[in-house]
Formats: sequence, structure tokens, C-alpha cells
Amino acid sequence: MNEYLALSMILFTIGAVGVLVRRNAIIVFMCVELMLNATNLALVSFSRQHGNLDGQLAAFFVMVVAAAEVVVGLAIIVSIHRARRSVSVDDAHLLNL
Amino acid sequence: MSSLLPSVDLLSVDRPPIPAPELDYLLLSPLLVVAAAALIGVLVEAFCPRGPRFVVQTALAGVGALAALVLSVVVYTELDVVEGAVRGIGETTGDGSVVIDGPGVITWMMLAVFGLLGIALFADRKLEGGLSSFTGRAADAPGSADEAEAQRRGVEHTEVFPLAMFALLGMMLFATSNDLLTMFVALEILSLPLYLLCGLARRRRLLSQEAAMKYFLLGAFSSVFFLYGAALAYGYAGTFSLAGIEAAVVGRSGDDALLLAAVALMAVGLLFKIGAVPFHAWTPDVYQGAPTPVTAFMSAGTKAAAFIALMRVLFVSFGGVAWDWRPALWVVAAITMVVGSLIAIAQSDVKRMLAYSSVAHAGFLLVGVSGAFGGNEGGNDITSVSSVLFYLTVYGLASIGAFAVVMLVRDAGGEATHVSRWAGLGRDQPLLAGSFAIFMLSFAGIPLTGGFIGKWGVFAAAWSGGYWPLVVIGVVTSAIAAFFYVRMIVVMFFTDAEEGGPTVAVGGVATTVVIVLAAVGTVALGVLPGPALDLVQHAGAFVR
Amino acid sequence: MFDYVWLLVAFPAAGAALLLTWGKESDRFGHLIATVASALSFVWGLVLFIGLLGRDGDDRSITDSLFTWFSSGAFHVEMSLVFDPLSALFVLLITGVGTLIHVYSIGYMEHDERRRRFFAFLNLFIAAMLTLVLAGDYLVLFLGWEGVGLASYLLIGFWQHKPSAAAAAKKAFVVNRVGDLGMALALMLMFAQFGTTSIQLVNDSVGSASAGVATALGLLLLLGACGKSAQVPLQSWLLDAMEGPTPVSALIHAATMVTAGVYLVVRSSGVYDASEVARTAVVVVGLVTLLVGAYIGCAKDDIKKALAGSTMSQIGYMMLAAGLGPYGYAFAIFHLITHGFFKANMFLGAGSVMHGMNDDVDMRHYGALRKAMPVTFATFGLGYLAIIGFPGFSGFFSKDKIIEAALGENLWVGLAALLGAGVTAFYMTRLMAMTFFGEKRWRDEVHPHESPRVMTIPLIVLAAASVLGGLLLLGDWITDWLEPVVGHTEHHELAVPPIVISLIVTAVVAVGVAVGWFTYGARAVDDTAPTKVSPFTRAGRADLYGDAINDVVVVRPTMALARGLEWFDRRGLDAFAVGVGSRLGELAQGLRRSQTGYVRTYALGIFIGALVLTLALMAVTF
Amino acid sequence: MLTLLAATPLVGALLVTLLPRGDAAAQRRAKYVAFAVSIVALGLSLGLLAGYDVESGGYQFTVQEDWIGQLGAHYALGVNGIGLTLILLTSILTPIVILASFNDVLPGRRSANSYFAWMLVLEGLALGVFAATDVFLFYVLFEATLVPIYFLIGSYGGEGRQRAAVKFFIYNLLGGLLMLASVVGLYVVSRDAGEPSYLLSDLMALDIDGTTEKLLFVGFFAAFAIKAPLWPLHTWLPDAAKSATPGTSVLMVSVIDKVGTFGMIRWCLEIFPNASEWASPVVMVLAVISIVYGALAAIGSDDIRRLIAYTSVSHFGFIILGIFAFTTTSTAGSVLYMFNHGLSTAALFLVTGVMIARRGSASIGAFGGVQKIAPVLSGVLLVAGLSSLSLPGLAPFVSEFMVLAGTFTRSIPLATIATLGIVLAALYILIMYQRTMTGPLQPQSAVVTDLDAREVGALAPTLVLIIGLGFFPQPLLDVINPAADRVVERVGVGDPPPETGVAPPSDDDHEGGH
Repeated sequence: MNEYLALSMILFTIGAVGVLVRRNAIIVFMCVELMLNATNLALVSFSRQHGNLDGQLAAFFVMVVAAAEVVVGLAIIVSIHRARRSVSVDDAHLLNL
Repeated sequence: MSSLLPSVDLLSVDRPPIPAPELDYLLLSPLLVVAAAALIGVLVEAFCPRGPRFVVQTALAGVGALAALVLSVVVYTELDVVEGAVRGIGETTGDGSVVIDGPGVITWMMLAVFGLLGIALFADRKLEGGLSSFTGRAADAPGSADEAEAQRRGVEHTEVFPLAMFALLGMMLFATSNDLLTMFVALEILSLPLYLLCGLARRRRLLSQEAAMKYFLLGAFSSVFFLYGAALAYGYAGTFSLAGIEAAVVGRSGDDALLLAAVALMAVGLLFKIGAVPFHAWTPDVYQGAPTPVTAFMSAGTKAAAFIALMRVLFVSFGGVAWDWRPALWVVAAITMVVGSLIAIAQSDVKRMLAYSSVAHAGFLLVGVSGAFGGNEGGNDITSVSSVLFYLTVYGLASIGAFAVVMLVRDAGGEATHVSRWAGLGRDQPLLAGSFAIFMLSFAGIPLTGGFIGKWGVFAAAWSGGYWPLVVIGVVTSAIAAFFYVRMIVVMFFTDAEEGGPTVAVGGVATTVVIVLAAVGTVALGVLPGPALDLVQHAGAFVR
Repeated sequence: MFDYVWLLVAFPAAGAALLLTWGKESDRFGHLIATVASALSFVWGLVLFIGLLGRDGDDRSITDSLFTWFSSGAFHVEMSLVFDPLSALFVLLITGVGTLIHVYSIGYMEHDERRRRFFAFLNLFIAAMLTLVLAGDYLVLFLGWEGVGLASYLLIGFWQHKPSAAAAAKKAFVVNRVGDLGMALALMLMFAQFGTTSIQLVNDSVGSASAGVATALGLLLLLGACGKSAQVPLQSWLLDAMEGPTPVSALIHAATMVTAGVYLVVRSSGVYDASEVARTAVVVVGLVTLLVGAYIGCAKDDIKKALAGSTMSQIGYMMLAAGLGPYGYAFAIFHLITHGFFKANMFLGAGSVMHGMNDDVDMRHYGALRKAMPVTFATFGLGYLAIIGFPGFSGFFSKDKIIEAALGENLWVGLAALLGAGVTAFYMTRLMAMTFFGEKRWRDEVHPHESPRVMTIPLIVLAAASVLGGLLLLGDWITDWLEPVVGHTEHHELAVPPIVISLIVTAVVAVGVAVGWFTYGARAVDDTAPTKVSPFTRAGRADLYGDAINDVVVVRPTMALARGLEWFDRRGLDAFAVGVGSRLGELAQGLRRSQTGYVRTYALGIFIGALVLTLALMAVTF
Repeated sequence: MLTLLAATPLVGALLVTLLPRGDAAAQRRAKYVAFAVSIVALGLSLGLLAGYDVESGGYQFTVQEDWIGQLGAHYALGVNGIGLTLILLTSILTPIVILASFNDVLPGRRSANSYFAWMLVLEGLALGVFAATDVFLFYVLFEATLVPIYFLIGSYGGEGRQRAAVKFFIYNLLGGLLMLASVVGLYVVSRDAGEPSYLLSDLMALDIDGTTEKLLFVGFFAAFAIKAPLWPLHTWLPDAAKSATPGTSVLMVSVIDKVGTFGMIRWCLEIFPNASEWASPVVMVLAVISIVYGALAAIGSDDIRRLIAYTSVSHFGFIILGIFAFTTTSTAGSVLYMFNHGLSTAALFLVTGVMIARRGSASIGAFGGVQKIAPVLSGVLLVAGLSSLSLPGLAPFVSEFMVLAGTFTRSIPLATIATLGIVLAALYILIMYQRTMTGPLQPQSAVVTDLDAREVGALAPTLVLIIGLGFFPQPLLDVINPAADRVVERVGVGDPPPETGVAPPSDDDHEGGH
């Protein structure tokens, strides 16, 4: 049990660190997806631990939400790409201070 | 959730019938009507010809929000009184996934009002010469020939109305979700449309798009924290239901580390939405970059929904470990007030200043939350919940009003948001500047404005909870915060206008009405807050 | 009808109010109104005095309680006036001399365009001075006390266009305020101790209070007296006060106001009777001032300043007498009255001289005026004889009695007083000689002439009074008269009979006159002051460095402190308050920089925030 | 009655705002209307005085309505002798200020309508503040007074007005907010004891535990000490006075700053008697520092307006000293002092305002020998100045002496140091007078013409009152005394009896008969 949880935490952290270090908006976004999936792993393992299905059910919800996020996120990133010819998150810092 | 599906082996051949969840349609009607308005809006987008589409969409959204308001009032009168350990009104429905209780319904009303006002601002087409404040065709690159062409043809994104309705739906659901999964879903329903809306400004599109991207990436990032926290809570209690978690917490049936990590991570997600330091960094950038009507709507709405959700989670599920999270919240509240107020001093852009001011207000609201005061035995007191509800109302009104004024102060490049451009406004436009001054004074918490009663309430709640030093920090911070509100008044009234100062565009009737309503409301809530206080007090505690 | 004591004050007060508010049209006759007001007051004082004479010794006191000034808690102050033998004498002196000086001023101030205002101030002074001496409550006395201070301020600075006059006026007021500090504290002490400031009650009860209280009261009142009467160490203002028009110097800074300190001490006889220490302090102050004043009087070439030094000195005599206790009170008052006559006479005489000399005050520019101004010379001469104590003249009796009393008290005190008498004779002779005798040292454009009748008649009257003032002592009338107020006078038994002392005094005076005559009368006098003089002369000319000491010890440190504090307030305290604001502003700018605009930085903030929050919650529990 | 009184100026303000603006005639009309309104208010408050039952003392003309039940806030008004005194002061000074401000030169093209409207608003709020008997109502009005002054300074003042206005506002708001913390705390205390209520009478009945009482006291006191202003929290005042018009300065220093000292008596002493006693040594020391420091700083000032501001710091020191000496005499003296200081400072600000406006400079060094060409002006300045240095016979003397005498029975050293103030007062007034009015006429000062009839008309009432109250303060003291008695009784320290009693004077002493 704890192993699954540990793995989930590791994945979550990797995702988080990825968000922090990568510049490409798409990859940053993928890292968020990785974190979501780490969460799914945790949910499923807790579901198993508690012996009810709520966790597994939740994982499905998360997947749907993740899909929706992709839709919105890619739309935004694409429109930025059209305007700037770049998807680097560091290029977009007009708004500051 | 637990009863949504029978907890048996799915592979078993012997399947019992799946009972449909029991839904109380009357109680859910405000949610349903907003959802309907949003969905119909999508259909309108698909089938209505371009000509009347803008009007139809506006009317649809307006009617939806208005209906939600009316139905919320009806629902409020229908709520059952709950006696016992928790005194309140309301009940759960949808198999316990949604709770329609006093604070929740009042938040609905509040959100419906904010939605109405927001829609009114969305609908203003006078400021941009017959077009709305939103970009004609988001797909065009900024400055491209396509964009100019779209401008010429008067293309408009009327999708903004259904998007706003979806966001409103998310907010309302967020405030009344009774389990963590619903809450997560509601969080996403409210967030995703807002991400899009932020990127749709007609002017300064690069900024707008950047704001959308930042909001989206950070929002997604933080909601994962919330989700992971929810997962840990599930791991601790074996259920997503708030009441179930409460029972587990009271019984201390699980691993404390899991519990505390769950509290912390969920708090991160929620504190992000309310813009508390250090999760506030998106606020100024997004508020500044987003189209001003959107900023107005989300500053008021998101904050309201997120605060109710935060309190619901903390008070209902984790009330049993209040002594663990209250000190942390104390610190966050203090830091938020101080940092928000301080950075606001250094701002020279009105929208950005208002954004930091919203951070500071999040801090003041957190003061009330961290008091975690549920009222004395038998007394009908100002509690944390009621004080925050009241504060959210006055803050939301003043915030929408202030952003509405920002929409009207323009020069050739669109809105003139640099502070220096506002010089002498008081002489040329005494009424407009006077309204803005009222909003500023309310933000500053000067008596006879709603902001004062609001501050009074959250401070009273904190003091009642034993946190008087936080109250002292709060009042000192208020003085710092007053500095930049007062500076706006100085600029508008005491400074002579610079050459070619901003012209004040004549906004649509709706915009004017919004400003007037917000100003009147702000003053009314300051002079005679009795009925409103009665309402929020009557709402009682969260039902579970 | 005899209880309308308030009328005494009302006449001049009304005069002052009328003249100050009435417009220019009253310029023509304003001075007459003022003079009449003062004269009415004198007449009424005379009526009351006669009324008092007709009563028994024990019954000689009229209390006129006008109204409650203020009352709160335990503090009750009645606006009450008391007309008793002591105040009666003062009333007559003040209104009598005052009226004469009004008359004199009609001539003296004839060409001044602000004459009406001058008379208004004179009336104001008379009213205030009468309040002072008639007061039945120390606080009412203080009202008059400050009122005369105000009038003195206004009149010293009457010629405001002269910066020196304005400065002198301010100095007089401020130095007096230092004395008032003592007065005010004494009043508070009375209230704290006795719950009242009524003169009668305080003096009656002070005996039952501790000696410390009596001493403190005595010393504090003495401080007040020093200020008003220009006694050391608060003497410095009087010489500067000569900037005022000469009638003012005569009335306020010679005859009446400056003697208020003596009045105060005598009036507070109960307090001083109860404290040996306080009495001794009075004697010491009087003695020191007596000698300092005389010393300064010897060194001055300015006729008014020489007279001013003399005034200090003579008041020193009075103080000395007052400090001797019951035995001296009556003599203090006696000398006060005679001094009022002859000094007013001489000041007016000096004014007459200045009038003839185009307002020149330097005696070195005078000389041989006895022929040019015969009346002035004659009257001044009579005053001169009175002050040096020529046998038979008023000063002879009054000063004699004081020296006698001083000798009875303490040999050294007596000898010092005796020395003072000799010095007085010297400097007054010097003054006479330089002014009226010797060679003409007049400036070219000056043509001395006798003053008009309106000025000389008061001189004549005052001269007569100077000669005859001694009659008050006839049959010990004055001591008997004052007995109800100051207590019974026990006659000291001296080692030698009084006549011997009189002879000794006369001899000392004769020596002083002789030295003076042979130095200044028989020899030619330089018409400019010699510059090569001994340090002693220089010290005298510099008022014994009183101003310099004040300057170094008080004025400059105070001004420096004031300027420093003002600077500190702006640059220190306020800058601190504002600085907190600016620091916050800088802090804000710093914090603002955290908003880099880079989304990854923001995410880092969230991540770290989440980490810290989690760890913090854990830390609380584990 | 009180409602009517407070509402009159507010309605008047609205009226003046709505009057047409623009040309000279319109402006003149606005001025006359404003003046008339303030006269009506004066008439009403005189009516109040006439109807006030001096014998019974206590709160009269009381009104009490629920306002915000949940907070325990009431619309509750009532006056005792102290409140009545300050109401009188307010309604006497406002017409004077309005009349004196008729010809104020306003910066830019600002209209006279708003200027006078703000003044009336200020008057209305001040009247309300002095009449409020509910902490919440008081607090609301107390804070609300910031707004009109803020506009009066910031919009109509002279050089540096914006900065001064903001400084004024933030400084005072900080104090007000500290008080808010205590107001909130008071609610909690009152609620935990039963029903929440902000009524003075209910709060006096509360039994607050020691530490809480001290905490709450500090919040209230901080607000009042900034407002009053007490050293070292006074630094906003010189700047504000320097940049404001004379009329604004009068309303600010003479009226609104009195709310600070008034609040100390009404709220600090009455609700937190034990904490007040606990704090009194510190407060008294600060007050004495204020007295001496203010006086010295005034001596060192070159700007006439700053000088007057510093003198006020010194005078407020006396007032606070008297309040915290807890004797009937000193408390009544302090209240009387508030009234007298109001008059005397008003006269000073207004007459120097005329000088400064004509000369175009506020520096003492810019004047010289003005007495020669403007005798009336200089006479008025002298009388006002003499009242400021507490010359006996002028009103402030009585009050200052009562304060000192009362303090003396509590602490001899403090009273003695405070008495130094009277010497320093002579210096700051007379130096200023000497340097501006006397000596040869400076050529640049030749523009300072004498007071005209309107200015004399505005100033005469203050002078008449200053002189009149110098001799006959008792009618006013009769109004004040019962209230002062009650306050001292409330603190419970009691007047120290005289150390050595005296036999009461018997009637026999009045010889000479009547």
C-alpha cells in the first residue's frame, strides 16, 4: 500500500518540479497532467485500501476534468503561439511588478 | 458518493438495481436554471444568426442570472431549520453531494447578483463604438490583417455569455458542494471558462493572452494540489463526504500525518483561488490582463465562492482539528494583509492596484475565517461565517463598481489605467469620481460605507475566536491600505488634470446602472446594514 | 454707601474700555476722559478713606464681594475687594499720584498721535493696580498683578516703532512671568493646602500648617515679588523699561507698580510671620538689591536709568523692612509711600528736563539747567532732598526708620543699609550736579525751556508731598493705622537712642553728598562718557552684567533648545513618522519585485507555500 | 432636538452644494446661505443651552433608537454639561469661521459652494460626535469627520496641501483604526456578558477584567491621543495647520481636535475607569512633555501657522493633564479649557490668516512694524495672543489655573514643570508679536492693510467671549461642574482634601454691610 502511495508522491513531485523547471508551455502542462495522474494513482490505491469504489470513481472524474483542461489549455497555448511564435512560458512576462 | 454505486464486486453476475439519486429539484433549481441558461447559450451560439445573437445571448444570460436570484430567494424561504449540535437551515440532496443550506443559498444570491452586474458590464457595446469589450475573433493573431478585418466586419465572440454562465454555475456549485469530488468538479467548472474569458480582451491582446495562460497554468497547478489533498483526505477517512470526513476526524480514526497533509494541500488549492499570499501571484497579472468586465465579475464571484468552500471544508470537515490549522491560517491572514497592502502602495496602474487590494481583502477575510467563531451558546452572534458573508457582499459590490468605473475612464488606447491619467477626474466628472471615491472609502473601511461594517464583522469574529492580536495587525494594515485608496482620491480631486487627460466615455445604460447600484448598495450596507446582517446571521452554520 | 469699593476700579476700567473702543473722534478729548476717570477714583477713594477713619480700629475693613469668579469642586474663588487701612493707603497713592501723572501726561504726550491710546493704557493700569491692592483673594490679586504687567508691557512698548522699546516691553513681561511662576505655584500650594486662596483665610490658617509650607509659600511669593519689584535676581527688566514714556516710568516703574512686591509681602504678613527662613530670604533679597541698585545708579549717565537704579535700591529698602517682620511692615509701607511721592516727582522732573532737551536723556549733555528750568529745578531739588534723607524731608523719616529697624535686627544688615544711604546721597548728588549745575554741555540744536503749566503743576504738588510725607509718622499714626492689617508693632529697644542713629545716618549722607559734589559739581564733567574707566564702573554701566548672565544662563540655552526642538520635531520626530511611511514604501517596492512576471516563479511560490504549509501543520502536531 | 441640531448643518450643506455655482453672484449667495445655516444652528444650540437643566446635570435631550441591533449599535444622543459646552463651541465657531472665510482665495477654479458645504458637513458631524452616547455611533461620526477635513485641506489649502491632507488622514485613520480594534473588542466583551450593546450606560455597567480593560483602553486612548494631539503623536498637526486655510485650521484645531480630549473624558474615563487610573502616570508625564515641548517648538518656529499649531500642542497638554489628574477642579478646568482654547486659537488663526493672506507669506521674518499701518489687526492679535498665554482676565487663564491647581494636588513635580509652560507661552507669543508688529515698518509688509468691517465682525465675538469668560466663567462652569463631578466620581479616585483645613468664612466677615 505505502509503496503505491510513495510512487504517487514521487510522480506528483516530479510533475511539480517539471512545472517549475520547464519552459515550454506544452510540457509544463503535461507535467500538470502527470501530477493529476499521480493523484489518480493515490485515489485508486486508497480505494483499494478502504475497500470502496469512491476512489476509483473519482479517478474517472479526474480524467474527464483533465481532458477538459486540455481543451481549454491547448486553445490558450495555441492562440499565444499564433501571436508570439513561441510557447515558452518565460517569453510571456509583459505583466509584472 | 458512497451510495451512488453499490460497493460490491463489479464482476459479480448478480447485479442489484442501481437506485437513481434522489434530487430535490426545487432546492436545486437555481443551479439548474443557470446550467440551462449556459447550455441554451451554447445552442444559441450554434443556431442563432449573427445579427440578433448578441442581444439574445445577453438576454438569456441576464434572465438566467435573474431567475437564479429569484429562485435562490424562494429556496431560502423553503429551507428547513436544523437543530442540534449544528444550528442552521437547509438540507443535503443529490445523495449528499450537494448541500443547500443558509450560507450556501445566500452565496447563491450574492453570486447571482454579481453575475447580473457582470453580465451588464459584458453587454456594454457603447465603449468600443458598437462592439463589446471582447476580441472579435480570438483565433486571429494580435495586430494581424485578419484581426483588422474582423474588427471591420464587427465580428464578436458572443460565447462569452455562456462561458460566464458556466463559470457562475461552477461558483454556485462550489459554494454548496458537500463532498470533495463535487467540489473539485465545481472548481474546474468555474475555472475553465474564466481561463478562456481572461484571454479575450479586445485591446492589449498580448497581455490578455498572457494573463489567460498564467491563470490557466497556475490554476491547473494549484487545483492539482487541491485534488491531491482530497485524495489524501479520502485516504484518511475512506470517503469524500465532508460529513464523513468530519466523523473520521472527530473519531481520530486514521493517520494524523495524512490528515494534516490533506488539510494543507486542499488549503493551498483554495487559498490560491482566494488570492492569499503566497498563492496570490497570479492575481495582479490576471486582473490587469483580463478584459475589465471579466475582472469585475471574477474578482467578486470567485472570491465569494472560494471563501465559502474554504470555510465549508475547514469548519465542517476539519473543525475537529481547528487548533492545528488556525495558527497557520492566522499567519497566512497576517502575511496576506500586509503584503497585499504594501505592494498595492507601489502600484501605478489602477487595475493592478485594485488587484493587490483584492489580495489585501482576502487577508481581511481570512482574519474572520481564522477566528473560527461559531457563536456563543444560544446567542445570535456575528460568527465567522456571517461576517465573511457580509464582507464578501460589500467587497464584491465595491469591486464590481470600481472596475466598472475603470471601464469608463478611457483615452485613445482604450482604458486609461495609469493612475496619473486619472488626475482631475473629480473636477470634470464629479459623480463618476464620487462613486469611485465611495468604493475606495469602502475598501478602506471608512464608516458609513459597507466596508466598515464588513471589517468590523471579521474583526469581531476574530476577536471572539481569541485572536485579538490579529485584529490589531488588521487595523494597522488597514491604515497602510488606506494610503493607496486615499491616493486615488487625491489624484482625482486634488490634482489638476494633465494635458489631454482621459475622456470619460459615456458607457451604456447598463454600465451606469451597475455603478449606481454598486454605489448605493455600498452606502446602504454601511448606513443601515441591519437587514443584511440579519440575513447572514439567520443563515446559521453550515449544514452537513 | 461705603461698600461700593468696586467703583474705585470701575472708573478707570470704564475709561480704558471707552477709549480703546471709541474711534478716532475721541482723540480730541480722550485724555480728559481718562484724567477725569482717574480723578473720580481718587475722590471716591478719599471718601472711602474718610469713612474708614471714622470707624474703630477693629472695624476698619470693608469687604465688597462682587460675584463668584469661578467655583468648581473644592475650589471657590470670590471676586472680592477689601478696603482696609493698607489698601486705603495704596488706593490714595495710586489714584493720587496717578491722577497727577495723567495731568502731566496731557502736556507731555501732546504731540503724540496715539495719545488717546496712551491714556487708555494708563487708565487700564490704574484699574489693574487698584484691583491688585484691593483684592481679597490671592487669585484676584494675581489678576491685578498680571493686569499691571500687561499695562506695563503696553506702556513700555508704547513707542513700538523703536525696536528697543518693543524688546524692553517683551523683556519686562517675560521676566515678570518668571516671577509669576512663583506666584502661580504659591497659589496652587494654597489651594492644595488650605482649599482656598482667600488672602484672609490663608494668612489666618498658615500658622497651623507645617513650617515647610509657610516657608515654601513665602519663598514662592517672594519670587513673584522679585519679578514685579525688580529685585535681584529678576531685576534686569527695570532699566530697560525706561524705554517707555517718562510719565510711565514715573507712575509704573517708580511710584506704584514696582512696589507691588512689597505690598505682596506685607499683605502676606501671616505667611512671613510663620516662617523665619522666608523672612530672612526677603531681607537678603532686599539688601542685595539695595546695594546693586545703588551701585548701578552711580554708573549711569542716562538720567532715567540712574533714577531706575535708585528705584531698585529704594525698593530694596522696603523689602528689607518688610523682611524684618511685624516691626518693619509699617515702615516698609511708609517708605513706599514717601518714595512714591519723591520718585514720581523726580521722574516727572526728569521728563520735564527731557521735554526741554529734545528727549535727550544723557546727563552729560545737560548741565546748568537750573536757570533754564527753574520750576523743574526747584521741585526736583525738593525730591532730591527727600530721597537722600535731608532732615525734615519725608525720606529722612522713612529711611531712618528702616535703618533703625535693620540695626535692631542685625548689626551687619543695619550697616549695609547705612552704606546704602551714603551711596544714595552720592549718586543723587551726582545726578543733581550733572543736570542742574556746572557748565552747559547742551547740544547745538537744543534750547532748554521750562515745561508748560500742565506739567509743572503736578511737579509742584508732588514736591510738596515729598516734603510733607513725613507727617504720616506723626504720633506713630501710620503704624497705628496699619496695625489691624499687619499686627502690633513692638518697639525694638536699641542699644543707642534713635536720635543717635539719626545723627549717624545724617552724617553718612553728608559724606555721600560731599563726595558727589566734589566729584561732579565742583569739577567739569566730560560731555562724553570716559571710556577708560575702572572695571567697577564698567560693571555698573553694564548693570552688573545682569543681562549678560541671563543671556548666557537662560536666554541663549532656551532659544537654542527651542530651535533645536523645532528642528528635531521636523527632522526627527516627524521625519521618523514619515520615515516609517517611506520605509514601508521602500519595502513595498522590494516586495513588488517579487512579482517578476515569470509564471514559473509564481509556481515556485505556490510550491514552496504548499511545502511550508504542510510542514508547518505537521510541525505543530509532531 | 439634538438630531435637529446636527441635521441642520448637514441639510444646509446639501443645499449649498445644490445651489448654482459659477459667477461671483452665485458664490456670494452660497456664502450667505452657508452663513445663515450656521446661524440657525447656533440659535438651536443656544436653545439647547436654555433648555438644559443645570441643576440636575446628567444626560439630557436623550434620544435612543435601535440602529444595528446585531452589533448592539444604537442611534443614541444626549448631552451632559461637557457635551453641551463643546456643542456650544462648535456652533459658535462655525459662523465665525464661515464669515471670516468669505474671501478666502481658493486654489484653481474650485467653487466656494463645496468649500462652505464641507464646513457645514464638518459642523454637523462634530455636533453629532459630541452628542453621541453610543460608542458605535460615536466611532462612525468620529471617523467620518476625517473626510470633510481631508477635503478642506487637500482641496482648498495652500502649498503642500495634498501631502498634508494625506498625512493628516493616514495619521488619524491609524488612530481611529486602533480604536476600532477596541470597539470590536468592546462588542465581544459586552456580548459575552449578555446582549451586545454599545450604549454608554450599558458599557459603564460592564465588569471588564483588568487586562482586557487595559487593552481596550489603549486602543481608545491611542485614537484620542493622536487626535488631541499628544506628544509624540502630534507631528501631523503643524503640517496640516500650515497647509490649511485659516478657517479649516480653526475647525480642525478648535473643534475637531477637541473630540480627542472629549473622547478621553467621555469614553476612556467612563468606560475604563480602572485602566485610566492605571495609565494616568504615563499620560500625565506625556502631557507635561507636550506642554513644554510644544511651547519650546513654538518658540523655535518661524512659520506663524506652525507656531500656532505648536502652541495648541502645548495647550492640549494642559487639557490632557487636567483630565488625567482626576480632580473635579482639574477636570472641569479641562473642559472649560477646551472651550477657551477653541476661542483663543480661533482668534489667533483667523487674525494671522488675514495677515498671511495679505502679505503672501507666513514667515515671521516677512513681517515687521505692521502695528503702524494696521492697529486694529495688531490689537486683535495681541489680545488673542495674550489669551493664548493665559493672561488673567482672559478666558484661558481660569481654565489653565484650574487644571494646574487640580494637578498640583496630585503631583507637585508635574504641576511645577507644567507651570513652566506659562513662562514659555509668554515667549512664543511676545516674540512673534514683537517681530511681526513692532519696530519700523518693513517695506514688504506695507501691503498688510487693517481689518475691514467683515473681518472685525467675525473676530469681535471671539474677543468678547474671551474677555467675558475671563471674568464670568461661572455660568459655563455651572454647566460643566456636575458632569465633571460624575466623571471624577466614576474614576473613583476622589479629590484630595486640603492638607490644612480652614474655618469656613462666617457672615461676620462681610463687614461694611450691604
